Amino acid sequence: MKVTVKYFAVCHEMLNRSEEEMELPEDATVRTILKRLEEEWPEIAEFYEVMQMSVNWEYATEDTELSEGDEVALIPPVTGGTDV
Amino acid sequence: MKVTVKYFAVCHEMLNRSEEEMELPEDATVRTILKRLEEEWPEIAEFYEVMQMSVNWEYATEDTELSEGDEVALIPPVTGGTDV
Amino acid sequence: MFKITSDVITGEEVREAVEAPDAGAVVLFFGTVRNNTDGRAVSFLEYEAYPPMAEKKMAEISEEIAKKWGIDRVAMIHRVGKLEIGEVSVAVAVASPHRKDGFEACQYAMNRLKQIVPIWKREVWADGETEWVKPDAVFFEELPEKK
Amino acid sequence: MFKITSDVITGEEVREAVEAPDAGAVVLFFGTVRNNTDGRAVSFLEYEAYPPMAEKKMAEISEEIAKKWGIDRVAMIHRVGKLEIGEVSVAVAVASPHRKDGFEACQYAMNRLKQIVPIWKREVWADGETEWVKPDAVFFEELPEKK
Repeated sequence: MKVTVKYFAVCHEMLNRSEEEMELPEDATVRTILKRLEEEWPEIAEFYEVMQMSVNWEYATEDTELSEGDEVALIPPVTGGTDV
Repeated sequence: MKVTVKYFAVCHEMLNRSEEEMELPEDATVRTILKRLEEEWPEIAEFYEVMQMSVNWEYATEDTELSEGDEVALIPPVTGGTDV
Repeated sequence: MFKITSDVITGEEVREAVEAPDAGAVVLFFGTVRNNTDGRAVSFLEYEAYPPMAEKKMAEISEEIAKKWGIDRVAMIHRVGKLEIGEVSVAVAVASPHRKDGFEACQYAMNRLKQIVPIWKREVWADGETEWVKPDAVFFEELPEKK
Repeated sequence: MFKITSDVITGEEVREAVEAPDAGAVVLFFGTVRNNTDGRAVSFLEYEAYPPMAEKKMAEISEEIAKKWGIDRVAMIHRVGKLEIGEVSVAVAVASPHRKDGFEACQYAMNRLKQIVPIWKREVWADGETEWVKPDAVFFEELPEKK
């Protein structure tokens, strides 16, 4: 199946792209995507613990199962746009 | 001595005037004004306990001494203009 | 800025009065005329103030806020005269480096405004009756008869 | 109204979105770009958002407020792109029958916005360096090298 993966802020910068399509096995979970990104870039794993993931605009876990056409995003720590 | 006395809101309505000049003895206090108003209108005394007085834009007591040219006001309970 | 006015309050004025490049949080409060009080339909309101004392007391509230929170960017404006439903009667703005202080200080300003700033409100009900609003319903239920 | 925008935020839009004849208290919060962060001079800021998810999360915060305070008049708008010092990055408006609830709900909205709404801020310092702002200074101190 195909899913869209989006990268924001520091993830966008680290990976040098803002989104991509990924072809995944039928039993894929969010973890499948994270593992694939680690192959390209091992150090990204350090950031997984402070990052959140979303599937179709809802926060998800590594175990969340994926379906054809899902929109997955890596969500670095958010700031809500203000520090006041 | 002469002082100006101002009446607001319900006091203005009760006394049917918004301000007046009063000629007072030299040892006059705020109480002197209150007593004089009672002569005109005895029932006003019931409201003294919920009303405040000011002298020259500062809250005062019945014992506050007055001087020539002072501006005295009877301040009914304030609402700050909002009840939300 | 501490002001009693008979002009329409837009909110821009208080906001601009507190803006500062080092104060990232701006909290504003607007009090508007409601269409009812305790369920009884209001037609319009009339506000009366003792302007010089009201502005002096607003400035004192600002000094209290400076002492409590170290915030010196506070503005208050209150309208007098006839106000229609939905119009703004009072606007308070506070700018601060941190929003928690700003929220606390703005709320404090409104609480104190209701306590010490000489402003009165007269409700004109939809049925044509009028009544001075009192903080405690026991008082001024009836006016004493004039002798 | 829950919106991510690249347009200038005036504040009128959120205020008008919450106005109602039975809600006499309107509390607004504006976050503006400060000229410094912890004393270091800021040149300008860049905000990035994940718009559909951000707007969905804003709507969820509004539902939380409806449950907690019974208030259903909440509006939030956040700007993205390049913002200069003093410009408004975020505006929140809450209208309620009573001001205490309004202050609490508006503060709650901002706290939750910072926790769950996917928006990121990049500071461009006066010396030309840039940095993604992090809620916890320990993380992202240095980016890992790309393989």
